[in-house]
Amino acid sequence: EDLVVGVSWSNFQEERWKTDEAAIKAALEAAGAEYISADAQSSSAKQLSDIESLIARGADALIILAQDASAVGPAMDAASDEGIAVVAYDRLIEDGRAYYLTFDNVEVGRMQARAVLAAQPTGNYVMIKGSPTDPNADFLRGGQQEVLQAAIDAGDITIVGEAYTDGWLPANAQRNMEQILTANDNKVDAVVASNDGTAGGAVAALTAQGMEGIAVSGQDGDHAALNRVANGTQTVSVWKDARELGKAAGEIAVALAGGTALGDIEGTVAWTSPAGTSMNATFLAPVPVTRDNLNAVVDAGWIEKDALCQGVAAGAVAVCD
Amino acid sequence: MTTQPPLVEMRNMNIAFGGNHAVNDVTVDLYPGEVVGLLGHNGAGKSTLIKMLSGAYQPDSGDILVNGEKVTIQNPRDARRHNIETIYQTLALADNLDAASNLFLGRELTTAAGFVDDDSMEAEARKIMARLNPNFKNFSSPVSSLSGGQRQSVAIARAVYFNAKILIMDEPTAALGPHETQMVADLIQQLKAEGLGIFLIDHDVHQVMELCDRAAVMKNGKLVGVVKISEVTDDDLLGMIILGKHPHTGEVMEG
Amino acid sequence: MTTQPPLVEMRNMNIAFGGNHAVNDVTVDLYPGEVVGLLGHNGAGKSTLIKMLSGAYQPDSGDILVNGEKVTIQNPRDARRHNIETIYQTLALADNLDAASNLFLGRELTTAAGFVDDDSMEAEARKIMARLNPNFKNFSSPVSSLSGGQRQSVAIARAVYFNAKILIMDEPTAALGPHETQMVADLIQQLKAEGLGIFLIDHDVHQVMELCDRAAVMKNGKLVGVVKISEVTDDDLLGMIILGKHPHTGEVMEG
Amino acid sequence: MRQLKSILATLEVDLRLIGMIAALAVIWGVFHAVTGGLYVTPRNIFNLSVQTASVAVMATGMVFVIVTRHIDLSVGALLGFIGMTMGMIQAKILPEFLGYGHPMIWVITVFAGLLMGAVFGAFQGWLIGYLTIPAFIVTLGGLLAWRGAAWWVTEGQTVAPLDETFKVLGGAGGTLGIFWSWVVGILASLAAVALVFQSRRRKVAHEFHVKPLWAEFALAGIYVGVICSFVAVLNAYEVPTRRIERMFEAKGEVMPEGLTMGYGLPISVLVLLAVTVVMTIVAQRTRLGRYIFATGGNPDAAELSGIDTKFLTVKVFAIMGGLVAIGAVIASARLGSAANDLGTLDELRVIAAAVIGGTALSGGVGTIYGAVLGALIMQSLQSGMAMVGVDAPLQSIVVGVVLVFAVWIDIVYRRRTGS
Amino acid sequence: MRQLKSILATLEVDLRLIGMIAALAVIWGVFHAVTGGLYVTPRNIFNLSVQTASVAVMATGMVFVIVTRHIDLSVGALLGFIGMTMGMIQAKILPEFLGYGHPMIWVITVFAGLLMGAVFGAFQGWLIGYLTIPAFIVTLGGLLAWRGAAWWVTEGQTVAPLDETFKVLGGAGGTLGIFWSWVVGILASLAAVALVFQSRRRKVAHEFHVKPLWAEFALAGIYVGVICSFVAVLNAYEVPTRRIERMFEAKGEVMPEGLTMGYGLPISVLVLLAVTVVMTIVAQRTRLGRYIFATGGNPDAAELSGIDTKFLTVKVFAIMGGLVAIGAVIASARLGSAANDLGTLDELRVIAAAVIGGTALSGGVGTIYGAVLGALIMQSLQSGMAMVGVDAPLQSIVVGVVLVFAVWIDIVYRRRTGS
Ligand SMILES: Nc1ncnc2c1ncn2[C@@H]1O[C@H](COP(=O)(O)OP(=O)(O)OP(=O)(O)O)[C@@H](O)[C@H]1O
Ligand SMILES: Nc1ncnc2c1ncn2[C@@H]1O[C@H](COP(=O)(O)OP(=O)(O)OP(=O)(O)O)[C@@H](O)[C@H]1O
Ligand SMILES: O[C@@H]1[C@@H](O)[C@H](O)OC[C@H]1O
Ligand SMILES: [Mg+2]
Ligand SMILES: [Mg+2]
Repeated sequence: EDLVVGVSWSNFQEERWKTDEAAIKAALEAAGAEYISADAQSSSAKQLSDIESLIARGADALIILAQDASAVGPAMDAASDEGIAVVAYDRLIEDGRAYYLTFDNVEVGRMQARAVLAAQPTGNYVMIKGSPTDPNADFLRGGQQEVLQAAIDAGDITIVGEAYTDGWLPANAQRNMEQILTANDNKVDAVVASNDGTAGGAVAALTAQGMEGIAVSGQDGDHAALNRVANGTQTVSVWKDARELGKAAGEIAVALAGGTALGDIEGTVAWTSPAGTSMNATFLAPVPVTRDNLNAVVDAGWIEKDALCQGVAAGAVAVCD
Repeated sequence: MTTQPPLVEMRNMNIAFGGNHAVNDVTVDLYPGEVVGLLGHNGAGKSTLIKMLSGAYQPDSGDILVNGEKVTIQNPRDARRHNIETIYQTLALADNLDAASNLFLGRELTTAAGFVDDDSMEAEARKIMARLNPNFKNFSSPVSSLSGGQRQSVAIARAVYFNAKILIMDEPTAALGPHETQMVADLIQQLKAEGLGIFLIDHDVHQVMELCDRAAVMKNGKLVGVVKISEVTDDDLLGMIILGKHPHTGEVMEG
Repeated sequence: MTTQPPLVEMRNMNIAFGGNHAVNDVTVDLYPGEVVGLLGHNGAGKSTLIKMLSGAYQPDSGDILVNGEKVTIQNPRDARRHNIETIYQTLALADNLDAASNLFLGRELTTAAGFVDDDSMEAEARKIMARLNPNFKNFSSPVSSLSGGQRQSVAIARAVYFNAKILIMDEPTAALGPHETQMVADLIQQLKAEGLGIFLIDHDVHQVMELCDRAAVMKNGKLVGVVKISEVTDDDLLGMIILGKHPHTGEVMEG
Repeated sequence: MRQLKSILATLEVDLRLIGMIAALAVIWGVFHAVTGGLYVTPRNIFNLSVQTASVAVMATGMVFVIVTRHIDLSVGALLGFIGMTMGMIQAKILPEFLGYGHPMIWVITVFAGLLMGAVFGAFQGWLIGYLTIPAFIVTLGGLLAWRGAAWWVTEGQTVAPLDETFKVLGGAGGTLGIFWSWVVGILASLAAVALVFQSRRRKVAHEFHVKPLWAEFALAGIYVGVICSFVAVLNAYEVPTRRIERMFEAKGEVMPEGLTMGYGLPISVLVLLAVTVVMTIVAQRTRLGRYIFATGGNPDAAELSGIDTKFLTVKVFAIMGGLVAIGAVIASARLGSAANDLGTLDELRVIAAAVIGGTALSGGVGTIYGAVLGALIMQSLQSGMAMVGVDAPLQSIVVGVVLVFAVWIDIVYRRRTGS
Repeated sequence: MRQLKSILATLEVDLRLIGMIAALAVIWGVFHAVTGGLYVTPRNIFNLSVQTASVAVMATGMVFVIVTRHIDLSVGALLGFIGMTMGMIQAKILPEFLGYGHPMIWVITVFAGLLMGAVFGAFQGWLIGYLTIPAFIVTLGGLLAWRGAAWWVTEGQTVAPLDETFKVLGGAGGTLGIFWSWVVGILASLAAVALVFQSRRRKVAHEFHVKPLWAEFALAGIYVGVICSFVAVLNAYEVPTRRIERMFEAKGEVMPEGLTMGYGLPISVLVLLAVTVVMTIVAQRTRLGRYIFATGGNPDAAELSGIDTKFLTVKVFAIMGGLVAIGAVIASARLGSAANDLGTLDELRVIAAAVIGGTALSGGVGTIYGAVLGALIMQSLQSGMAMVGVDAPLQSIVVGVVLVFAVWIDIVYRRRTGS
């Protein structure tokens, strides 16, 4: 009783983490556990310090959103020295002692590509990737490639531009998109952007050319992005319901802190990472949100109808009427 | 002279830097139309004394009276408000600006629209400098590229141009050539005739004998004495500076 | 004197800054045991001339000969290698260091282990300063907090302490008190007796008459002439400085 | 070469300016070649000018900050905070009272942004000037605090969409069109010519040296030429047909067959140009500017000359803050949304632009146009690299190396020409 | 208060030092209270000292850089690049030749890192000193280029695990244990006492003023006290039982019942202390250090005094580079892996540490111990905020505000005591 669960965030910049946090807090509250947290501000070194201080504050279990899959190793050691269970939250930790809970990022990439390909089966594609320092960026890109490969081989689609986005910053995505459009004289038919922030930048660049409305992907279900989906300027936002993930994380952390073995958590699957680490894991299914199933996010209470439908022409989207 | 109050009176001025009592209970005064020489060995405290009057330093204790009234001078702006102008030993020029900009710094001439009028300032500067330093021509270079004496001329020009009532000159001719020095001496005579009071710090005893009405001599922060120039000789002054010996009482200051 | 080659010879030196021909075809020389005065109005080019010898400036053209041999002086280190020491008009002190550190800058005394020996340097500095400025006591403050004259004393001390053969003194006594000035004058006599050659820039014609063997006078970058002090009067020198009039030929330089 | 030098000397143009323009020309030339002729095109010049605007506006203020021997590390974070707050004001707060799309929304928003910028800047300036805390520390604290505060405004949520009129301030969405662009261009040309000859008249009145009349005409000609070419280039960039179609659609009309339109001068660029002109006047023709440079040249001398250097510091940082607000308007309007990471690393870009433009970190030296050109050089490098399509990490290596190289070329060039 | 002041005056201790220690004490005290007694504990002091090491090591070098009126923005990126390269060397390259776990691996790796650091640093110094490109531009270019290069080493992949012996250099994994910690502590105490009295002897020999003998004893006592308490505190932090168990397991033995062990001095902290001592000696007791300060005080005067200020710049940046390499060793060893974002934003932390520690950006002024204390203050703030557990973005606001406040307190304090 009086369990303490420490959460180490890698950063707090993207919109989604606030939701994750609320969900974790709620789950812990329900279980009567205390929530403590720290923000590493995108630094793996600070994350290590943060985890040390969470342990010093008496955490019985840790939930870690890893800045770097490998760099939390010493933190894992410290945690296991003290007998503290660790949940690898959303991002991988290469260590069998951790419990991996995530939406499958490669799958997210696949979903993004699938939705774009469905909307635009032929033509010139632009790939707006994530931050070169975030391993997720390459997972996503890998998933996207899997789906597109056949169409590329068949000559249906051509990748005419590809760029990493420093720090996932929308402004950088916008500039890259502008330059790619210029270089291709606007002969672009679809954009596979790796998250909603970069999608926002890409759409701004497209709008300047009167090209808004071509297929664009994203992820995270950012409110601004869902509004774009409703307005038809973005095709898909792969929605990782952070509340589900957060809730599960809170519950699993409490269970582990209570002495449950990793493998005994309900719904656990055995999984082997690309680097060969075998882990106990739970994967939640992401939901690709397009114009057709926007009701899902409203029904789930993820977004207010007003916010979703701002500026949407009457009759365009079912949920908005 | 003695019926009207002095233009400036500094009473029992004290300032110390760390353990160094740089000015130790010094009292001097200055009347309109008078030049008072401040003399003393290097490090005697002359510059420090006048910097308390010009607003550069805050005294630890002591009173400053202007026209018989006690004033507080917290910064150089306060001093300017009392029409006190200073030529600092270090010149205090903005090295990156040209001569005209330095000359008018803080009091720029402006056009009707309120913009600074560089052309008029340069024209004025040319006139003024002609009276101080006839060889001076570098009006468009920053003063950092001027020679030592040229810089000093600029510093002098900016202090005398603005209708000061009280003028403080800290070794104004140290870097000047013989001709330029003579021109400054003439200028001092003229300003004196116009009724300004002038504190003149100078190591050249000849010059002091020629230009000053009275001389105050300091040694190691203390005042050796104030004497009328008409009542002393060159050697009296040297004795005061070097030995701290008062020419009238014959007392020798110690420390 | 004339049989041996001069200690230094500067031949047809030229340097211009932008359009300003600061030193224009000037030739001077200096023999061992001799003091050559460099005179001229403010901005005449005196400091610029000697800075080419001390390595601070690179001439546009002209040759420098030391002991009859042509040398290239690219920087102050080269000058030091030829035993040329300089007291700059701007003093060139590291304001944040104390007097002793400045005195020994570039030539620190070290302990057996190779570490700088501040205690020994301070002890030496105390000895040297006692001979230049008896009132000087601020050995632990940075030189930025010294008075103008005290700073000048430090600059003098560092140039004369290191067995120079050629000494360049750019207005060394400008900020010094009468006593301190006398001590430097004595020092110059002594160094001269030891066989050093000294270039002395000074605006005080009396002092030049007293200390120098010859005087070179510049005007607007050009050499008016070089004269033996024994063959001219104070007024001759002033005529050269102000009017550019050569006392022997009577020619007046123009420009 | 010699002849060129003497012509330049007669024209009395700033050699530093020529050096920077030369560096820019080389960069543009190389990218033009590498991209197969895509770089120096109306479209890309339009892009470049829009991409540069926000950083360039702030760089002009950073010149003052650096000239007075300070630094401002907080500009990027402050931009983020003000951007977020303006986003909230226009998208959440004002519509509640005025209704969506009310024409006053953008005015109130921009005014609120400017006020915040000036006040926060002034506050930082007060800490620096009056409490004498080093600017580096104060603005590092600001960098941390404003970035945190930007998150708090919406708890991290991106604010979108922004007010339609507000978005016009951001770039491609708001341009003057061909006619008004020419009007601006011609007015600017007339002003330039008037200035050249008015200055000559004043010099003649004071009997100062003036350049030969042909030189004045040549100069005036160059100014007019540059202004008009710039306008012509931006006018030559045609609005994509799809966009025109949409515009007609929005009005419920059908686009006439074969209609073409030129973009013309983007409003954000017009703002940048206005800021450049005003800041140049402040720097060169006002007491404030004079005091800024004097203080930078020798703070003690400035204080002894009766300049209130403490208050001056407050003013300088207030100006910087106001320009950050303008930068925030342009940046968020351009993106069409406000995210809390807006402006990340802009402090480095802004300082770099000023330094590339010849502002010395030791104070006292710097020009406004230099900073604007510096920003353009940085942006040209980054956009060029993005266009060539090399990977981001390699891009950053190349940008780093070329940056150093460009500044070195400039230094060598100036040493050669002796300026 | 008066009495305290006069005692301090007699002890002739640096008031600046006292001010910073006071600021630190206040920060620690507040956090200790707010965290309910968790802050000033052996465990947290151990953590703090380990967390500070990498930045503090680099901050000592930044003092030299800033004192000579330069700046180094590239330290974080260079740390990333060297860290990645050392990661590759020890994890991929050397094992191929020597086999995994070879005892020479860490030696060769560290040596290669130091060499790279010094060479790259020297190269940047050459660009600054000889080509006279401003340090800001050169190291901004470095920031971009090294960060890009760090990515390229492995195309962004994190290198892990690192060599086991190498990891010992990083902190908790490698400590001296109780016995050796005491040995180091006692040796250091003896050295301190010896220094105090040797210095006294020298002054007496020159007939200089010396403090009263009681003051010397008091000083020596304080030094010994500080050193021994620090060792005692670190020894009091006990290794968790499970960790000891595992150590025995690794050797195939069983842990004796009830065994406890103290951590003692971490090797990374030992390295930091050694760097601090050496850099202090360089600053105060060598010609190089003297020339660095002289050049910072007045670059022209230094050059005229025959100091080769160009070459000096190269040396200063080479030292900085070497220290970055040491920082990279500590940082990557502590993380047990090398990621290409290693050192991100460290340039700001390192510069801030130096500036908080009293190094003036205008050059000529700064102390090594100040920079180390500055790093400790920054880290104490960050760790403390993390421990108090306020919301992440609020943390950054508080850190920003407290940072400014702490420096202001220090300024006021020094003004009051007149130093
Ligand atoms: N800002 C300061 N900080 C510390 N000490 C100072 C400061 N200003 C002056 N002093 C000290 O005060 C004393 C008097 O200096 P001051 O400059 O007044 O001398 P002075 O009489 O003008 O000498 P000089 O003839 O050389 O100009 C000197 O010992 C000097 O070191
Ligand atoms: N670094 C420089 N840049 C530009 N002009 C310079 C520079 N140094 C000197 N000058 C110019 O060269 C001329 C000669 O200056 P110099 O300092 O040699 O004069 P000086 O004879 O020493 O005068 P003073 O007696 O005033 O010291 C002056 O007009 C000066 O403005
Ligand atoms: O959800 C995304 C996360 O997976 C990635 O790592 O960082 C960016 C986010 O948008
Ligand atoms: Mg003085
Ligand atoms: Mg001179």
